[in-house]
Amino acid sequence: MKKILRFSTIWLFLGVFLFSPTVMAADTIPVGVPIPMTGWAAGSGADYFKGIKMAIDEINESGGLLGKQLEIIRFDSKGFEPEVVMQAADYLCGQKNVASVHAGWAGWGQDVRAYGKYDAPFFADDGSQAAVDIFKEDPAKYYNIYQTTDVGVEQAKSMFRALMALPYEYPNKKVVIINTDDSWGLEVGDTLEKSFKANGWKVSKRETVPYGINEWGVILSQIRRIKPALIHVEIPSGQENITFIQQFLKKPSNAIISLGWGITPREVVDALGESADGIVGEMPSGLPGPKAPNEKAQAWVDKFVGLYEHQVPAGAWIAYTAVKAWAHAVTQVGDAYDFKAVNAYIKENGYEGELGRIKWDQDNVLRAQSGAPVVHYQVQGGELQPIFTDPPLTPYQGSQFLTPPWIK
Amino acid sequence: MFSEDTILLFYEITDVIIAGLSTGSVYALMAVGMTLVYGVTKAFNFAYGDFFNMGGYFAWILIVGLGLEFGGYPVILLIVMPLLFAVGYGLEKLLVAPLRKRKDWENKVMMMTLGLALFLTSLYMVVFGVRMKSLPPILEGTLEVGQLVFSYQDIMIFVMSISGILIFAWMLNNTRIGMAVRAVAQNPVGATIVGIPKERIFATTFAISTVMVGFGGILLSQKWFINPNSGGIIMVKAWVVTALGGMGSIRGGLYAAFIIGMLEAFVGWMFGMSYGIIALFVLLLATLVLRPQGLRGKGE
Amino acid sequence: MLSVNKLNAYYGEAQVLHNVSVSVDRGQVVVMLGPNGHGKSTLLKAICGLAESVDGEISYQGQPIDHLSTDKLVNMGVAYIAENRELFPYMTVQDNLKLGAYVKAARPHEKKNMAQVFSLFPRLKERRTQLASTMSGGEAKMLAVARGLMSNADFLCIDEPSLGLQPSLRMELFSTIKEINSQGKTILLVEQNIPHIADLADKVYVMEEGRISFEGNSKEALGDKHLKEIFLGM
Amino acid sequence: MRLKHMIAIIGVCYGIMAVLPIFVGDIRFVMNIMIMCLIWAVVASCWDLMMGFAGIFSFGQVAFFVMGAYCSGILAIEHSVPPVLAILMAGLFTAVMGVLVGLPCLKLAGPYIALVTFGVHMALQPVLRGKIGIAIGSGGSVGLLTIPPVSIFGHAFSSANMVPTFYLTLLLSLSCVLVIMFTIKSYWGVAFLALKDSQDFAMSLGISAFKYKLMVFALTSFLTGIIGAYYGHFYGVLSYRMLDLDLFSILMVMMLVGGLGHFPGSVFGAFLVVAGSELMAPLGAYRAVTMGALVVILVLALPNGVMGLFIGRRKRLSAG
Repeated sequence: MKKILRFSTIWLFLGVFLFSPTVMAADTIPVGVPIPMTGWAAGSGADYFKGIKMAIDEINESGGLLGKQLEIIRFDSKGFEPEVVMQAADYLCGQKNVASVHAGWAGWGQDVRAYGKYDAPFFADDGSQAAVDIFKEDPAKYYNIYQTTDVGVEQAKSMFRALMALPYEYPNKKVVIINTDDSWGLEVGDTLEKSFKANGWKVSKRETVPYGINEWGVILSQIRRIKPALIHVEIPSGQENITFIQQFLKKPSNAIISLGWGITPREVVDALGESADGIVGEMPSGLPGPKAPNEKAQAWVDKFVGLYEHQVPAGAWIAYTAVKAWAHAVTQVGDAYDFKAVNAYIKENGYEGELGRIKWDQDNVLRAQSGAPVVHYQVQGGELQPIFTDPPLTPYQGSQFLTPPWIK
Repeated sequence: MFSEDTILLFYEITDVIIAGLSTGSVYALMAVGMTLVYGVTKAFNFAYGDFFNMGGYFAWILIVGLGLEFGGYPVILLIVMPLLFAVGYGLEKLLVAPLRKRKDWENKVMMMTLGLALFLTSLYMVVFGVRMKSLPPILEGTLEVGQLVFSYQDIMIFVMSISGILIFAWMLNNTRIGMAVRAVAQNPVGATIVGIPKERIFATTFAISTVMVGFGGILLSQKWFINPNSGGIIMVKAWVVTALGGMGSIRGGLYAAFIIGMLEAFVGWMFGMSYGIIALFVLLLATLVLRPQGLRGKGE
Repeated sequence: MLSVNKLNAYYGEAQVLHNVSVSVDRGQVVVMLGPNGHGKSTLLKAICGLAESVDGEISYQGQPIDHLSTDKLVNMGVAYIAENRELFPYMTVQDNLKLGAYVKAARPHEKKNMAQVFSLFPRLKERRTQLASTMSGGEAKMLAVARGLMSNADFLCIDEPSLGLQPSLRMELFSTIKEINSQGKTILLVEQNIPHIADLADKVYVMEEGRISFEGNSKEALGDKHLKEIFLGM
Repeated sequence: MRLKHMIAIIGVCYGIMAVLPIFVGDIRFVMNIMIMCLIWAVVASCWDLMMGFAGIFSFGQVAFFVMGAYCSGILAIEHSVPPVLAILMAGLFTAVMGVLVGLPCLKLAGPYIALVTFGVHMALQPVLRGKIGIAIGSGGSVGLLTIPPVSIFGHAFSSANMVPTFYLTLLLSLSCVLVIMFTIKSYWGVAFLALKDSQDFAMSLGISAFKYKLMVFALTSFLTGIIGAYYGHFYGVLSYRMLDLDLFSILMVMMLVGGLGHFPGSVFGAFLVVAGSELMAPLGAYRAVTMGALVVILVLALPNGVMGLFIGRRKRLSAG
């Protein structure tokens, strides 16, 4: 009996611990940030957080939102296991009653279900058609879900347009496509394959690889035999891209190399430095830099670089902008918790960002647009330099494409 | 007499074989420490892969963190390897030895090291950040034989890992401590009877294996970079190699390492890289069903 | 030289030895007789620091040695030669012997002892490069004893060396043991029964159900009818 | 531990669980945690039955869990099988898989079993993600996003209406746990303990190690499959990411906290750990560090987990 008593006391403690309602300081507005702090996605998570943090600090420095300070509430969304995603939503929206949620990668569709149960605006960068399809099931229910980048399919099409527009004479029409075996990699890989075929190219090799491949000898030897004019690698992670490039450069073949999104993780240019010169890639919803198109943008870039001592990585700027867009809507509506109105305003008016107005489409997807373009980069002098913005596909002011040094 | 395509194909196959060999040598280096510990102490170490990264991080601290230029990698190894030895020895005494007295301690050690792995991985993330770290290459440049390309880096890795293993094997067979280690592996009771201090040998073995895998970590981090998350997969690779070779059998481990290296290279070449891991486990399962002891049972 | 005083030993819950007292003087061959599983081996293990839980006093050359680890004991010159040999199966005879001389005290004498051992067991010399696992029962026994000698010990605890050997080999073994003893080693020998014990033993103990049931020199032992029938095989 | 103690502890655990909704029924977040507690309790107990009692060092539990979840999900989506039926079929499927995995394993020694079962775990991810998976409708790398909720007599149990769903989960979880308890207390349990203590002795009593170990594979994977399937229907989404090592280690921690081989321990452990790790959420990246350290300390300091505090010294001697 004593045991059982001891037992139940432990239990009651736990119970009390759990449902003790969390007291929210009345003078702050909580903002949820479910971003991986551990696990395989922690790297990209860090980049998104930099943008979000910057925005919220700005707002707080300028007197807060409706006179109240914003308070960041983080949640480690680990590896996006279903119950973790669900848990994040219920913790932030249900428990902490946050006024909005700002994420990066967030679960490729699971997140739509999890946050659709609530009304607080939720900004994610899933970049996947699957997430959009879920939204389409019930737009009324999921009206508070916003995608801050275009889907993989569209990004891939943009990549293709850029690659075709390069001021460079392809010696042949053979392409090799390498992509990861997750939804992003496949979505982009498939789209590229289609587009290339449709334009009379031969996809000489299509390799789908798991994460964590660091030995490229086999593929590279095949590439040497194929002698493609173009190699596209779509791996949203630093390590694989770097090892690929390093091993490719040991005996390069005359091919343009495009890393797609994979060029944006900072470690790629950090590790490769000048040896990466000539490689091209893209950043969705990006702010061209280091030389920005206008002072407003330039000021932003300078501030970011000042804060974090490196150029702007993928996601940082758009995550920043999403916070600002939400904050703007709130100030217009005048109540952070009038979710209906806030969402309506965001959907209706979008936001006037550094590059002009951005607007979400009927699927709440921030399609590639002049206000938040897909930026195509080339590594020049060991740093990313914008060469195109899309849409519409226009060469970036004062930029020029350099033929990669390894091409003879 | 040969069409150009056949010649290119020949080169390609040679490339695949080379890739297989270099991966094999790496796996050998990874596996040898693990099989040693299992053979001698019967303890299974799940944190093995994180010791691999530990080697890398120590080197990184010296080279990048402290900006040590003097002497390059030889000096780094000279500093890091004793450090790893100390860490291994300490951890064994502190964490593994106490468990050894308990009932079904093998399982308890497995779980403890699993926790240790979780701890180290996340600790790396907290301390060194979630981004991977890179080390300067040992050697630059490539050696070209006709169509074939050998990077000096790869040659270096191959040579150093193989010689590392050979030195280790030599010590095992020809030094007093080495003989003691083998004695404990073959017959712990007998070892005690002749007055070999078993506990010290256990700790030493654990430390040696830490040094071996840490050495591998340094060697490969300058090609693959240091990734705080990679510990788990490295451990599994080493595990598969050891199991296939027969846990406790160093020679078996060597065979297995190169077999697997080749398998991965050829499967990747013929069917695509994503089939590597499946092929790996199919091979493993088949082997274990036919030979529950692995390729070469019992430690020699 | 060795004295065991009021020794109790336990195996798990069960008590195996009930305050056993034994004393061995320098240069003696002491034989401990007794039926199987009555605690003889446990006593040897206890002396050599291999038993699980023990209380009581054991002293070697005047100083207490209970709670000393085996390697320390070997270093002090106490060698244990196990009933089931405990050789290193995948090592050559030579390496087995080398390891016999692992402890510091033995290392300087390795050469000398090796020679001595080979002169005692010429057969081992022939088999020098053979793996221990490939040796016949008798040879393995010899190797076990030889390995014990390699540790340069003055005091040998030998556990049923003759178990499972055919008579001729047994006699040979016992004579070798006698020879070893004549070279100045003190020996505590455990056996189930020994023929012609008088030639070998200076002192005889009998252990039954974990208690010493008889103590005396070989004459007295031969005098005792009960013993004669059961243990002395005549 | 005696049967009445087991019943008492299980009773207290589930009893308190059963009354909590009265206070927290309207707090989704907490309800979610409690449902997770109930689900993981079953998985942890199955694993405990496998490792702690049968002494099979299997690492396949999470794999079986995911298999069950996907199987049921696919049946419900692709072949529109009613969820309840789908769950049962999933259970049977995983049971078969369990036996198939078990067969080669039982010849092997500890770490080899661990490796083979873990191999299943490792290989499952590329399979689900790859062409094979897509062919059978695993949704490839996107996963399953449209799994219908369990509905009984037209009443749907989903995360939309928490309280009834909670009680359904409670019922399911409790019955699974009871099955495990009675298995342990049955002749089986005795047989397992005998096998664990001395393989040969047990054999001499005519206990066939092979038969019993195969049975335990079947039973545990069946229950794990069932609860996994239920998990899928509850959350409505599935992703192969469950196979990352995170969940795996957390389950291991649950077992250790509870005390390996000290059944209801793992139930209690699951409750403690799920709740604890949610309380540690503010720690962010340090949560994983703490978890890891916790395992190490637990194995060293508390070999019998929380249960160690309840059982007497002599017992601990023999078990520890």
